[in-house]
Amino acid sequence: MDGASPREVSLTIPVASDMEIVATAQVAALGEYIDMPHDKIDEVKLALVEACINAFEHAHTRDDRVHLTFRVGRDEDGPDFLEVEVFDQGKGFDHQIVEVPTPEKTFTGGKKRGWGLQIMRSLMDSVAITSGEWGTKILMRKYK
Amino acid sequence: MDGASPREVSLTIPVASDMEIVATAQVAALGEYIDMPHDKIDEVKLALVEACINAFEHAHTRDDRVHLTFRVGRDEDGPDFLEVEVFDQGKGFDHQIVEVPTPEKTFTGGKKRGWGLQIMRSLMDSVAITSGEWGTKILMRKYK
Amino acid sequence: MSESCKINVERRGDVAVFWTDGYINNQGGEEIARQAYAQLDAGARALVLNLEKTRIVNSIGISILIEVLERVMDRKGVLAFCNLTPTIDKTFRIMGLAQYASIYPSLDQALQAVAATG
Amino acid sequence: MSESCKINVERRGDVAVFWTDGYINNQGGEEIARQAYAQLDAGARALVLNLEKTRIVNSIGISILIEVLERVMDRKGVLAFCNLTPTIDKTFRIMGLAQYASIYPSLDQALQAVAATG
Ligand SMILES: Nc1ncnc2c1ncn2[C@@H]1O[C@H](COP(=O)(O)OP(=O)(O)O)[C@@H](O)[C@H]1O
Ligand SMILES: Nc1ncnc2c1ncn2[C@@H]1O[C@H](COP(=O)(O)OP(=O)(O)O)[C@@H](O)[C@H]1O
Repeated sequence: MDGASPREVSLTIPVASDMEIVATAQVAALGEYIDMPHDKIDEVKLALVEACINAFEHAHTRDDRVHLTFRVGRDEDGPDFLEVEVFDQGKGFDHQIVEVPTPEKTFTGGKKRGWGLQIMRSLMDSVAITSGEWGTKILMRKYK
Repeated sequence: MDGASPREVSLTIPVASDMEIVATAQVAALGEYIDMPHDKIDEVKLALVEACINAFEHAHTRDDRVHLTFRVGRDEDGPDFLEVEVFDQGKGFDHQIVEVPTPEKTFTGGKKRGWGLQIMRSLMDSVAITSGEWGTKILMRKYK
Repeated sequence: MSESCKINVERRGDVAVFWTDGYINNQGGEEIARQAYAQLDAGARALVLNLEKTRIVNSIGISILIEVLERVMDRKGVLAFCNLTPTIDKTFRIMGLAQYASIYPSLDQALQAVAATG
Repeated sequence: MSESCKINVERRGDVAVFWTDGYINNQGGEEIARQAYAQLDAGARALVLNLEKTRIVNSIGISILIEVLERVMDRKGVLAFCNLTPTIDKTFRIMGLAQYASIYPSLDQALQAVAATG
Protein backbone atom coordinates (compact mmCIF):
# COMPACT_ATOMS: atom_id res chain seq x y z
CA MET A 1 0.00 0.00 0.00
CA ASP A 2 1.14 3.51 -0.63
CA GLY A 3 1.19 5.32 2.69
CA ALA A 4 -1.47 5.05 5.34
CA SER A 5 -4.46 5.95 3.19
CA PRO A 6 -7.06 3.23 3.60
CA ARG A 7 -8.34 1.31 0.59
CA GLU A 8 -12.06 0.82 0.62
CA VAL A 9 -14.12 -1.73 -1.27
CA SER A 10 -17.87 -1.98 -0.88
CA LEU A 11 -19.99 -5.00 -1.62
CA THR A 12 -23.75 -5.36 -1.58
CA ILE A 13 -25.21 -8.84 -1.37
CA PRO A 14 -28.83 -10.02 -1.47
CA VAL A 15 -30.44 -11.59 1.57
CA ALA A 16 -30.15 -15.16 0.31
CA SER A 17 -28.54 -18.34 1.50
CA ASP A 18 -24.87 -18.84 0.78
CA MET A 19 -24.37 -15.18 -0.14
CA GLU A 20 -22.36 -14.85 3.07
CA ILE A 21 -19.84 -17.28 1.58
CA VAL A 22 -19.71 -15.32 -1.65
CA ALA A 23 -18.88 -12.28 0.50
CA THR A 24 -16.00 -14.03 2.25
CA ALA A 25 -14.18 -14.06 -1.09
CA GLN A 26 -13.55 -10.32 -0.58
CA VAL A 27 -12.01 -10.98 2.83
CA ALA A 28 -9.65 -13.50 1.28
CA ALA A 29 -8.72 -11.15 -1.56
CA LEU A 30 -8.08 -8.15 0.67
CA GLY A 31 -6.41 -10.26 3.35
CA GLU A 32 -4.01 -11.60 0.72
CA TYR A 33 -3.53 -8.06 -0.54
CA ILE A 34 -2.05 -7.08 2.85
CA ASP A 35 -0.33 -10.45 3.29
CA MET A 36 -2.45 -11.36 6.30
CA PRO A 37 -1.73 -14.93 7.47
CA HIS A 38 -4.30 -17.47 6.27
CA ASP A 39 -5.48 -18.44 9.73
CA LYS A 40 -6.33 -14.82 10.50
CA ILE A 41 -8.11 -14.50 7.17
CA ASP A 42 -10.20 -17.53 8.17
CA GLU A 43 -11.11 -15.81 11.43
CA VAL A 44 -12.25 -12.66 9.65
CA LYS A 45 -14.23 -14.80 7.22
CA LEU A 46 -16.13 -16.52 10.02
CA ALA A 47 -16.81 -13.22 11.82
CA LEU A 48 -18.21 -11.86 8.54
CA VAL A 49 -20.32 -14.99 8.02
CA GLU A 50 -21.81 -14.57 11.49
CA ALA A 51 -22.61 -10.89 10.95
CA CYS A 52 -24.22 -11.65 7.57
CA ILE A 53 -26.39 -14.50 8.78
CA ASN A 54 -27.57 -12.30 11.66
CA ALA A 55 -28.64 -9.67 9.14
CA PHE A 56 -30.28 -12.36 7.00
CA GLU A 57 -32.08 -13.99 9.90
CA HIS A 58 -32.91 -11.28 12.40
CA ALA A 59 -32.85 -7.88 10.70
CA HIS A 60 -35.84 -8.11 8.31
CA THR A 61 -34.13 -5.62 6.03
CA ARG A 62 -36.24 -3.15 4.08
CA ASP A 63 -34.15 -3.49 0.93
CA ASP A 64 -33.45 -7.25 1.02
CA ARG A 65 -29.76 -6.52 0.93
CA VAL A 66 -26.76 -6.39 3.21
CA HIS A 67 -24.16 -3.70 2.62
CA LEU A 68 -20.55 -4.54 3.32
CA THR A 69 -17.55 -2.27 3.34
CA PHE A 70 -14.01 -3.57 3.53
CA ARG A 71 -11.10 -1.32 4.35
CA VAL A 72 -7.42 -2.05 4.50
CA GLY A 73 -5.28 0.48 6.28
CA ARG A 74 -2.57 1.00 8.81
CA ASP A 75 -2.43 2.78 12.15
CA GLU A 76 0.44 5.20 12.44
CA ASP A 77 3.55 3.01 12.96
CA GLY A 78 1.15 0.12 13.47
CA PRO A 79 0.52 -3.04 11.54
CA ASP A 80 -1.87 -3.26 8.58
CA PHE A 81 -5.45 -4.02 9.39
CA LEU A 82 -8.51 -5.32 7.60
CA GLU A 83 -11.77 -3.69 8.63
CA VAL A 84 -15.19 -5.10 7.82
CA GLU A 85 -18.42 -3.14 8.18
CA VAL A 86 -21.72 -4.98 7.94
CA PHE A 87 -24.70 -2.67 7.55
CA ASP A 88 -28.32 -3.71 7.30
CA GLN A 89 -31.39 -1.51 6.97
CA GLY A 90 -33.36 -3.70 9.30
CA LYS A 91 -35.23 -3.38 12.56
CA GLY A 92 -32.22 -2.97 14.78
CA PHE A 93 -31.67 -4.43 18.26
CA ASP A 94 -30.22 -3.52 21.62
CA HIS A 95 -27.01 -5.48 21.89
CA GLN A 96 -26.60 -4.46 25.57
CA ILE A 97 -29.48 -6.71 26.58
CA VAL A 98 -28.51 -9.71 24.48
CA GLU A 99 -27.81 -12.57 26.87
CA VAL A 100 -24.16 -13.63 26.87
CA PRO A 101 -23.92 -17.35 26.07
CA THR A 102 -21.84 -19.83 28.05
CA PRO A 103 -20.96 -23.45 27.28
CA GLU A 104 -22.90 -24.49 30.39
CA LYS A 105 -26.15 -22.84 29.25
CA THR A 106 -25.58 -24.25 25.81
CA PHE A 107 -25.21 -27.81 27.04
CA THR A 108 -27.53 -28.08 30.01
CA GLY A 109 -29.88 -25.20 29.35
CA GLY A 110 -31.10 -26.34 25.97
CA LYS A 111 -30.36 -22.95 24.36
CA LYS A 112 -27.93 -23.83 21.63
CA ARG A 113 -28.09 -20.61 19.61
CA GLY A 114 -26.95 -17.13 20.55
CA TRP A 115 -23.23 -17.42 19.83
CA GLY A 116 -22.85 -15.19 16.75
CA LEU A 117 -21.87 -11.93 18.46
CA GLN A 118 -19.62 -13.77 20.89
CA ILE A 119 -17.77 -15.46 18.05
CA MET A 120 -17.26 -12.13 16.29
CA ARG A 121 -15.83 -10.63 19.49
CA SER A 122 -13.54 -13.60 20.05
CA LEU A 123 -12.16 -13.72 16.52
CA MET A 124 -11.71 -10.02 15.78
CA ASP A 125 -9.45 -7.48 17.50
CA SER A 126 -12.33 -5.03 17.86
CA VAL A 127 -16.08 -5.11 17.30
CA ALA A 128 -18.35 -2.04 17.55
CA ILE A 129 -22.10 -2.38 17.23
CA THR A 130 -24.42 0.52 16.53
CA SER A 131 -28.09 -0.12 16.00
CA GLY A 132 -31.36 1.74 15.88
CA GLU A 133 -34.56 2.03 13.92
CA TRP A 134 -32.47 2.66 10.84
CA GLY A 135 -30.84 -0.72 11.10
CA THR A 136 -27.60 -2.18 12.40
CA LYS A 137 -23.95 -1.53 11.72
CA ILE A 138 -21.24 -3.91 12.89
CA LEU A 139 -17.71 -2.55 12.54
CA MET A 140 -14.96 -5.10 13.07
CA ARG A 141 -11.23 -4.84 12.72
CA LYS A 142 -8.41 -7.34 12.64
CA TYR A 143 -4.71 -6.55 12.59
CA LYS A 144 -2.48 -8.59 10.35
CA MET B 1 -30.43 -21.22 -7.30
CA ASP B 2 -34.12 -21.04 -6.68
CA GLY B 3 -35.80 -20.56 -10.02
CA ALA B 4 -34.64 -18.16 -12.66
CA SER B 5 -34.43 -15.02 -10.54
CA PRO B 6 -30.99 -13.56 -10.91
CA ARG B 7 -28.78 -13.00 -7.90
CA GLU B 8 -27.03 -9.69 -7.95
CA VAL B 9 -23.94 -8.62 -6.06
CA SER B 10 -22.41 -5.19 -6.46
CA LEU B 11 -18.85 -4.24 -5.72
CA THR B 12 -17.23 -0.84 -5.78
CA ILE B 13 -13.45 -0.67 -5.97
CA PRO B 14 -11.10 2.31 -5.86
CA VAL B 15 -9.05 3.28 -8.89
CA ALA B 16 -5.82 1.78 -7.62
CA SER B 17 -3.37 -0.82 -8.78
CA ASP B 18 -4.18 -4.44 -8.05
CA MET B 19 -7.79 -3.65 -7.14
CA GLU B 20 -8.78 -5.43 -10.36
CA ILE B 21 -7.37 -8.62 -8.86
CA VAL B 22 -9.27 -8.05 -5.62
CA ALA B 23 -12.40 -7.79 -7.80
CA THR B 24 -11.74 -11.11 -9.53
CA ALA B 25 -12.35 -12.82 -6.19
CA GLN B 26 -16.06 -12.12 -6.70
CA VAL B 27 -15.97 -13.80 -10.11
CA ALA B 28 -14.42 -16.87 -8.55
CA ALA B 29 -16.96 -16.93 -5.71
CA LEU B 30 -20.00 -16.52 -7.96
CA GLY B 31 -18.58 -18.83 -10.62
CA GLU B 32 -18.16 -21.52 -7.99
CA TYR B 33 -21.65 -20.75 -6.73
CA ILE B 34 -23.07 -21.81 -10.12
CA ASP B 35 -20.48 -24.59 -10.53
CA MET B 36 -18.88 -22.92 -13.54
CA PRO B 37 -15.78 -24.85 -14.71
CA HIS B 38 -12.53 -23.30 -13.49
CA ASP B 39 -11.19 -22.56 -16.96
CA LYS B 40 -14.28 -20.51 -17.74
CA ILE B 41 -13.99 -18.70 -14.42
CA ASP B 42 -10.43 -17.79 -15.42
CA GLU B 43 -11.72 -16.36 -18.70
CA VAL B 44 -14.28 -14.18 -16.94
CA LYS B 45 -11.59 -13.06 -14.49
CA LEU B 46 -9.32 -11.88 -17.29
CA ALA B 47 -12.17 -10.12 -19.11
CA LEU B 48 -12.98 -8.32 -15.84
CA VAL B 49 -9.33 -7.41 -15.30
CA GLU B 50 -9.18 -5.88 -18.79
CA ALA B 51 -12.36 -3.87 -18.26
CA CYS B 52 -11.13 -2.61 -14.88
CA ILE B 53 -7.69 -1.56 -16.08
CA ASN B 54 -9.34 0.29 -18.97
CA ALA B 55 -11.45 2.21 -16.48
CA PHE B 56 -8.38 2.83 -14.31
CA GLU B 57 -6.21 3.95 -17.21
CA HIS B 58 -8.46 5.66 -19.72
CA ALA B 59 -11.67 6.79 -18.06
CA HIS B 60 -10.45 9.51 -15.66
CA THR B 61 -13.40 8.78 -13.40
CA ARG B 62 -14.98 11.62 -11.46
CA ASP B 63 -15.40 9.54 -8.29
CA ASP B 64 -12.11 7.61 -8.39
CA ARG B 65 -14.07 4.39 -8.31
CA VAL B 66 -15.20 1.60 -10.57
CA HIS B 67 -18.62 0.10 -9.98
CA LEU B 68 -19.07 -3.58 -10.67
CA THR B 69 -22.25 -5.61 -10.69
CA PHE B 70 -22.23 -9.38 -10.85
CA ARG B 71 -25.34 -11.35 -11.68
CA VAL B 72 -25.91 -15.06 -11.81
CA GLY B 73 -29.04 -16.21 -13.58
CA ARG B 74 -30.43 -18.59 -16.09
CA ASP B 75 -32.14 -18.13 -19.45
CA GLU B 76 -35.39 -20.02 -19.74
CA ASP B 77 -34.39 -23.66 -20.27
CA GLY B 78 -30.85 -22.43 -20.76
CA PRO B 79 -27.68 -22.88 -18.80
CA ASP B 80 -26.68 -20.71 -15.86
CA PHE B 81 -24.72 -17.61 -16.68
CA LEU B 82 -22.48 -15.16 -14.91
CA GLU B 83 -22.87 -11.56 -15.96
CA VAL B 84 -20.37 -8.82 -15.14
CA GLU B 85 -21.10 -5.13 -15.52
CA VAL B 86 -18.23 -2.65 -15.28
CA PHE B 87 -19.38 0.93 -14.92
CA ASP B 88 -17.17 3.97 -14.68
CA GLN B 89 -18.19 7.61 -14.36
CA GLY B 90 -15.42 8.70 -16.67
CA LYS B 91 -15.07 10.57 -19.94
CA GLY B 92 -16.48 7.85 -22.16
CA PHE B 93 -15.28 6.83 -25.63
CA ASP B 94 -16.61 5.77 -28.99
CA HIS B 95 -15.88 2.09 -29.24
CA GLN B 96 -16.95 2.05 -32.93
CA ILE B 97 -13.85 3.95 -33.93
CA VAL B 98 -11.37 2.03 -31.82
CA GLU B 99 -8.91 0.37 -34.17
CA VAL B 100 -9.16 -3.42 -34.17
CA PRO B 101 -5.77 -4.92 -33.34
CA THR B 102 -4.13 -7.73 -35.30
CA PRO B 103 -1.05 -9.82 -34.50
CA GLU B 104 0.62 -8.37 -37.60
CA LYS B 105 0.19 -4.74 -36.48
CA THR B 106 1.29 -5.76 -33.01
CA PHE B 107 4.52 -7.33 -34.22
CA THR B 108 5.58 -5.26 -37.17
CA GLY B 109 3.70 -2.04 -36.53
CA GLY B 110 5.16 -1.30 -33.15
CA LYS B 111 1.73 -0.80 -31.58
CA LYS B 112 1.69 -3.40 -28.84
CA ARG B 113 -1.30 -2.14 -26.85
CA GLY B 114 -4.96 -2.00 -27.81
CA TRP B 115 -5.99 -5.59 -27.09
CA GLY B 116 -8.23 -5.16 -24.03
CA LEU B 117 -11.61 -4.95 -25.76
CA GLN B 118 -10.64 -7.71 -28.19
CA ILE B 119 -9.72 -10.03 -25.32
CA MET B 120 -13.02 -9.35 -23.57
CA ARG B 121 -14.91 -10.18 -26.78
CA SER B 122 -12.91 -13.35 -27.32
CA LEU B 123 -13.28 -14.68 -23.80
CA MET B 124 -16.92 -13.82 -23.06
CA ASP B 125 -20.07 -15.07 -24.80
CA SER B 126 -21.38 -11.53 -25.19
CA VAL B 127 -20.01 -8.03 -24.63
CA ALA B 128 -22.10 -4.85 -24.90
CA ILE B 129 -20.50 -1.43 -24.60
CA THR B 130 -22.43 1.75 -23.92
CA SER B 131 -20.56 4.96 -23.38
CA GLY B 132 -21.18 8.67 -23.28
CA GLU B 133 -20.38 11.79 -21.34
CA TRP B 134 -21.72 10.05 -18.24
CA GLY B 135 -19.09 7.35 -18.48
CA THR B 136 -18.82 3.81 -19.77
CA LYS B 137 -20.68 0.61 -19.09
CA ILE B 138 -19.38 -2.76 -20.25
CA LEU B 139 -21.88 -5.60 -19.87
CA MET B 140 -20.44 -9.06 -20.38
CA ARG B 141 -21.97 -12.48 -20.03
CA LYS B 142 -20.58 -15.98 -19.94
CA TYR B 143 -22.59 -19.19 -19.87
CA LYS B 144 -21.46 -21.98 -17.63
CA MET C 1 -24.56 -25.17 -5.44
CA SER C 2 -21.00 -26.04 -4.74
CA GLU C 3 -21.11 -24.13 -1.42
CA SER C 4 -23.20 -26.86 0.19
CA CYS C 5 -21.44 -29.47 2.23
CA LYS C 6 -20.90 -32.96 0.86
CA ILE C 7 -20.84 -35.79 3.38
CA ASN C 8 -19.44 -39.28 3.02
CA VAL C 9 -19.87 -41.91 5.71
CA GLU C 10 -18.01 -45.18 6.10
CA ARG C 11 -18.75 -47.73 8.76
CA ARG C 12 -15.76 -49.50 10.34
CA GLY C 13 -17.05 -51.99 12.91
CA ASP C 14 -18.93 -49.98 15.54
CA VAL C 15 -17.29 -46.73 14.42
CA ALA C 16 -18.85 -44.49 11.76
CA VAL C 17 -16.39 -42.14 10.04
CA PHE C 18 -17.77 -38.98 8.43
CA TRP C 19 -15.88 -36.99 5.81
CA THR C 20 -17.26 -33.51 5.25
CA ASP C 21 -16.40 -31.36 2.27
CA GLY C 22 -17.40 -27.69 2.28
CA TYR C 23 -19.22 -25.11 4.35
CA ILE C 24 -21.17 -26.43 7.35
CA ASN C 25 -24.19 -24.16 7.89
CA ASN C 26 -27.70 -25.11 9.03
CA GLN C 27 -28.28 -27.37 6.02
CA GLY C 28 -24.87 -28.99 6.27
CA GLY C 29 -25.31 -29.44 10.02
CA GLU C 30 -28.74 -30.98 9.58
CA GLU C 31 -27.48 -33.39 6.95
CA ILE C 32 -24.69 -34.49 9.29
CA ALA C 33 -27.25 -34.90 12.11
CA ARG C 34 -29.57 -36.97 9.90
CA GLN C 35 -26.77 -39.32 8.90
CA ALA C 36 -25.37 -39.42 12.45
CA TYR C 37 -28.74 -40.47 13.89
CA ALA C 38 -29.07 -43.12 11.19
CA GLN C 39 -25.67 -44.51 12.19
CA LEU C 40 -26.58 -44.50 15.89
CA ASP C 41 -29.85 -46.29 15.10
CA ALA C 42 -27.87 -48.81 13.09
CA GLY C 43 -25.75 -49.59 16.15
CA ALA C 44 -22.74 -47.30 15.77
CA ARG C 45 -21.09 -46.66 19.14
CA ALA C 46 -18.65 -43.98 18.05
CA LEU C 47 -18.78 -41.23 15.43
CA VAL C 48 -15.62 -39.67 14.04
CA LEU C 49 -16.05 -36.47 12.02
CA ASN C 50 -13.12 -35.69 9.76
CA LEU C 51 -13.43 -31.99 8.84
CA GLU C 52 -10.27 -31.88 6.72
CA LYS C 53 -12.11 -30.42 3.73
CA THR C 54 -14.23 -27.93 5.64
CA ARG C 55 -12.88 -24.44 6.18
CA ILE C 56 -15.94 -22.77 7.69
CA VAL C 57 -18.49 -23.98 10.23
CA ASN C 58 -20.92 -21.25 11.27
CA SER C 59 -22.49 -20.97 14.71
CA ILE C 60 -25.75 -22.52 13.53
CA GLY C 61 -23.83 -25.50 12.16
CA ILE C 62 -21.99 -25.85 15.46
CA SER C 63 -25.23 -25.65 17.46
CA ILE C 64 -26.53 -28.61 15.45
CA LEU C 65 -23.28 -30.52 16.04
CA ILE C 66 -23.82 -29.88 19.77
CA GLU C 67 -27.26 -31.49 19.50
CA VAL C 68 -25.66 -34.50 17.84
CA LEU C 69 -23.10 -34.62 20.65
CA GLU C 70 -25.84 -34.59 23.30
CA ARG C 71 -27.68 -37.42 21.56
CA VAL C 72 -24.44 -39.44 21.37
CA MET C 73 -23.72 -38.78 25.06
CA ASP C 74 -27.28 -39.85 26.03
CA ARG C 75 -26.52 -43.17 24.42
CA LYS C 76 -23.14 -43.41 26.17
CA GLY C 77 -21.46 -43.17 22.80
CA VAL C 78 -18.40 -41.25 21.68
CA LEU C 79 -18.06 -38.32 19.30
CA ALA C 80 -14.66 -37.27 18.02
CA PHE C 81 -13.48 -34.63 15.56
CA CYS C 82 -10.27 -34.50 13.61
CA ASN C 83 -8.39 -32.29 11.17
CA LEU C 84 -9.89 -29.00 12.30
CA THR C 85 -8.49 -25.73 10.98
CA PRO C 86 -7.19 -23.46 13.77
CA THR C 87 -10.29 -21.24 13.39
CA ILE C 88 -12.74 -24.15 13.64
CA ASP C 89 -10.81 -25.51 16.61
CA LYS C 90 -10.98 -22.08 18.28
CA THR C 91 -14.72 -21.78 17.68
CA PHE C 92 -15.37 -25.28 19.03
CA ARG C 93 -13.48 -24.26 22.18
CA ILE C 94 -15.37 -20.97 22.53
CA MET C 95 -18.73 -22.70 22.31
CA GLY C 96 -17.67 -25.51 24.65
CA LEU C 97 -17.99 -28.30 22.12
CA ALA C 98 -14.36 -29.15 22.89
CA GLN C 99 -15.23 -29.77 26.57
CA TYR C 100 -17.51 -32.67 25.76
CA ALA C 101 -16.21 -34.02 22.48
CA SER C 102 -12.64 -35.04 21.72
CA ILE C 103 -10.56 -33.34 19.08
CA TYR C 104 -7.62 -35.07 17.40
CA PRO C 105 -5.07 -33.76 14.95
CA SER C 106 -5.48 -36.67 12.52
CA LEU C 107 -7.97 -39.35 11.55
CA ASP C 108 -5.56 -42.09 12.63
CA GLN C 109 -5.23 -40.60 16.09
CA ALA C 110 -9.00 -40.19 16.38
CA LEU C 111 -9.60 -43.81 15.31
CA GLN C 112 -7.02 -45.14 17.78
CA ALA C 113 -8.51 -43.10 20.60
CA VAL C 114 -12.10 -44.17 19.99
CA ALA C 115 -11.02 -47.81 19.60
CA ALA C 116 -9.51 -47.61 23.09
CA THR C 117 -12.91 -46.55 24.50
CA GLY C 118 -14.70 -49.58 22.99
CA MET D 1 1.68 -6.83 -1.76
CA SER D 2 1.26 -10.49 -2.46
CA GLU D 3 -0.48 -9.77 -5.78
CA SER D 4 2.79 -8.77 -7.39
CA CYS D 5 4.63 -11.32 -9.42
CA LYS D 6 7.72 -13.03 -8.02
CA ILE D 7 10.37 -14.08 -10.50
CA ASN D 8 13.15 -16.60 -10.12
CA VAL D 9 15.78 -17.12 -12.78
CA GLU D 10 18.21 -20.00 -13.15
CA ARG D 11 20.89 -20.18 -15.77
CA ARG D 12 21.52 -23.62 -17.35
CA GLY D 13 24.32 -23.27 -19.89
CA ASP D 14 23.10 -20.84 -22.54
CA VAL D 15 19.47 -21.24 -21.44
CA ALA D 16 17.88 -19.00 -18.80
CA VAL D 17 14.83 -20.49 -17.10
CA PHE D 18 12.33 -18.08 -15.52
CA TRP D 19 9.79 -19.17 -12.92
CA THR D 20 6.99 -16.66 -12.40
CA ASP D 21 4.65 -16.72 -9.42
CA GLY D 22 1.56 -14.52 -9.47
CA TYR D 23 -0.21 -11.93 -11.56
CA ILE D 24 1.70 -10.57 -14.56
CA ASN D 25 0.62 -6.95 -15.12
CA ASN D 26 2.72 -3.99 -16.26
CA GLN D 27 5.04 -4.21 -13.22
CA GLY D 28 5.38 -7.98 -13.46
CA GLY D 29 5.96 -7.74 -17.20
CA GLU D 30 8.59 -5.04 -16.76
CA GLU D 31 10.41 -7.04 -14.12
CA ILE D 32 10.49 -10.05 -16.44
CA ALA D 33 11.78 -7.80 -19.26
CA ARG D 34 14.50 -6.33 -17.04
CA GLN D 35 15.76 -9.75 -16.02
CA ALA D 36 15.39 -11.11 -19.55
CA TYR D 37 17.55 -8.32 -20.99
CA ALA D 38 20.14 -8.92 -18.28
CA GLN D 39 20.27 -12.59 -19.26
CA LEU D 40 20.59 -11.74 -22.96
CA ASP D 41 23.38 -9.30 -22.16
CA ALA D 42 25.08 -12.04 -20.12
CA GLY D 43 25.08 -14.30 -23.16
CA ALA D 44 21.90 -16.34 -22.80
CA ARG D 45 20.76 -17.69 -26.17
CA ALA D 46 17.39 -19.05 -25.11
CA LEU D 47 14.83 -17.95 -22.51
CA VAL D 48 12.27 -20.38 -21.13
CA LEU D 49 9.39 -18.86 -19.14
CA ASN D 50 7.63 -21.33 -16.88
CA LEU D 51 4.26 -19.76 -15.99
CA GLU D 52 3.05 -22.67 -13.86
CA LYS D 53 2.30 -20.43 -10.87
CA THR D 54 0.72 -17.59 -12.83
CA ARG D 55 -3.01 -17.66 -13.38
CA ILE D 56 -3.53 -14.21 -14.91
CA VAL D 57 -1.51 -12.25 -17.44
CA ASN D 58 -3.22 -9.04 -18.51
CA SER D 59 -2.93 -7.50 -21.96
CA ILE D 60 -0.36 -4.95 -20.77
CA GLY D 61 1.76 -7.79 -19.37
CA ILE D 62 1.48 -9.64 -22.68
CA SER D 63 2.42 -6.54 -24.67
CA ILE D 64 5.65 -6.34 -22.64
CA LEU D 65 6.32 -10.04 -23.23
CA ILE D 66 5.93 -9.33 -26.94
CA GLU D 67 8.62 -6.65 -26.67
CA VAL D 68 10.88 -9.19 -24.99
CA LEU D 69 10.14 -11.65 -27.79
CA GLU D 70 11.07 -9.08 -30.43
CA ARG D 71 14.34 -8.31 -28.68
CA VAL D 72 15.13 -12.04 -28.47
CA MET D 73 14.29 -12.51 -32.17
CA ASP D 74 16.51 -9.54 -33.11
CA ARG D 75 19.37 -11.39 -31.49
CA LYS D 76 18.44 -14.67 -33.24
CA GLY D 77 17.63 -16.13 -29.86
CA VAL D 78 14.77 -18.36 -28.76
CA LEU D 79 11.87 -17.64 -26.40
CA ALA D 80 9.70 -20.48 -25.13
CA PHE D 81 6.80 -20.65 -22.68
CA CYS D 82 5.56 -23.62 -20.73
CA ASN D 83 2.82 -24.61 -18.29
CA LEU D 84 0.26 -22.07 -19.46
CA THR D 85 -3.30 -22.25 -18.16
CA PRO D 86 -5.87 -22.70 -20.97
CA THR D 87 -6.88 -19.03 -20.61
CA ILE D 88 -3.31 -17.73 -20.85
CA ASP D 89 -2.68 -20.03 -23.81
CA LYS D 90 -5.83 -18.69 -25.51
CA THR D 91 -4.82 -15.06 -24.90
CA PHE D 92 -1.29 -15.67 -26.23
CA ARG D 93 -2.89 -17.10 -29.39
CA ILE D 94 -5.34 -14.19 -29.77
CA MET D 95 -2.53 -11.64 -29.53
CA GLY D 96 -0.26 -13.59 -31.84
CA LEU D 97 2.47 -14.27 -29.31
CA ALA D 98 2.01 -17.97 -30.07
CA GLN D 99 2.90 -17.39 -33.74
CA TYR D 100 6.43 -16.24 -32.91
CA ALA D 101 7.23 -17.92 -29.60
CA SER D 102 6.94 -21.62 -28.85
CA ILE D 103 4.60 -22.97 -26.22
CA TYR D 104 5.20 -26.32 -24.52
CA PRO D 105 3.07 -28.25 -22.05
CA SER D 106 5.94 -28.86 -19.61
CA LEU D 107 9.31 -27.44 -18.64
CA ASP D 108 11.05 -30.66 -19.69
CA GLN D 109 9.56 -30.46 -23.15
CA ALA D 110 10.47 -26.79 -23.44
CA LEU D 111 14.08 -27.47 -22.37
CA GLN D 112 14.45 -30.36 -24.81
CA ALA D 113 13.07 -28.27 -27.65
CA VAL D 114 15.31 -25.25 -27.02
CA ALA D 115 18.35 -27.53 -26.60
CA ALA D 116 17.66 -28.90 -30.10
CA THR D 117 17.87 -25.36 -31.53
CA GLY D 118 21.29 -24.73 -29.97
N1 LIG E 1 -28.43 -7.50 12.46
C1 LIG E 1 -29.32 -7.73 13.44
N2 LIG E 1 -30.57 -7.18 13.41
C2 LIG E 1 -31.44 -7.40 14.40
N3 LIG E 1 -31.19 -8.17 15.47
C3 LIG E 1 -29.97 -8.76 15.58
C4 LIG E 1 -28.98 -8.57 14.58
N4 LIG E 1 -27.89 -9.25 14.96
C5 LIG E 1 -28.18 -9.84 16.13
N5 LIG E 1 -29.43 -9.56 16.51
C6 LIG E 1 -30.09 -9.98 17.78
O1 LIG E 1 -29.09 -10.41 18.68
C7 LIG E 1 -29.33 -11.76 19.10
C8 LIG E 1 -28.01 -12.48 19.30
O2 LIG E 1 -27.35 -12.68 18.09
P1 LIG E 1 -26.20 -13.77 17.98
O3 LIG E 1 -25.28 -13.60 19.11
O4 LIG E 1 -25.61 -13.66 16.63
O5 LIG E 1 -26.92 -15.17 18.14
P2 LIG E 1 -28.07 -15.88 17.26
O6 LIG E 1 -28.09 -15.26 15.91
O7 LIG E 1 -27.69 -17.31 17.25
O8 LIG E 1 -29.36 -15.63 18.03
C9 LIG E 1 -30.18 -12.35 17.98
O9 LIG E 1 -30.97 -13.42 18.45
C10 LIG E 1 -31.02 -11.15 17.57
O10 LIG E 1 -32.12 -10.98 18.43
N1 LIG F 1 -13.53 2.77 -19.79
C1 LIG F 1 -13.01 3.51 -20.77
N2 LIG F 1 -13.10 4.85 -20.75
C2 LIG F 1 -12.58 5.63 -21.72
N3 LIG F 1 -11.93 5.11 -22.79
C3 LIG F 1 -11.80 3.77 -22.90
C4 LIG F 1 -12.33 2.91 -21.91
N4 LIG F 1 -12.06 1.63 -22.28
C5 LIG F 1 -11.41 1.71 -23.45
N5 LIG F 1 -11.25 2.99 -23.85
C6 LIG F 1 -10.59 3.45 -25.09
O1 LIG F 1 -10.54 2.36 -26.00
C7 LIG F 1 -9.19 2.12 -26.38
C8 LIG F 1 -8.96 0.63 -26.60
O2 LIG F 1 -9.00 -0.06 -25.37
P1 LIG F 1 -8.37 -1.52 -25.26
O3 LIG F 1 -8.84 -2.35 -26.39
O4 LIG F 1 -8.69 -2.04 -23.91
O5 LIG F 1 -6.81 -1.32 -25.41
P2 LIG F 1 -5.75 -0.48 -24.53
O6 LIG F 1 -6.35 -0.25 -23.18
O7 LIG F 1 -4.55 -1.34 -24.50
O8 LIG F 1 -5.55 0.81 -25.30
C9 LIG F 1 -8.34 2.72 -25.29
O9 LIG F 1 -7.06 3.08 -25.73
C10 LIG F 1 -9.17 3.94 -24.88
O10 LIG F 1 -8.95 5.01 -25.75
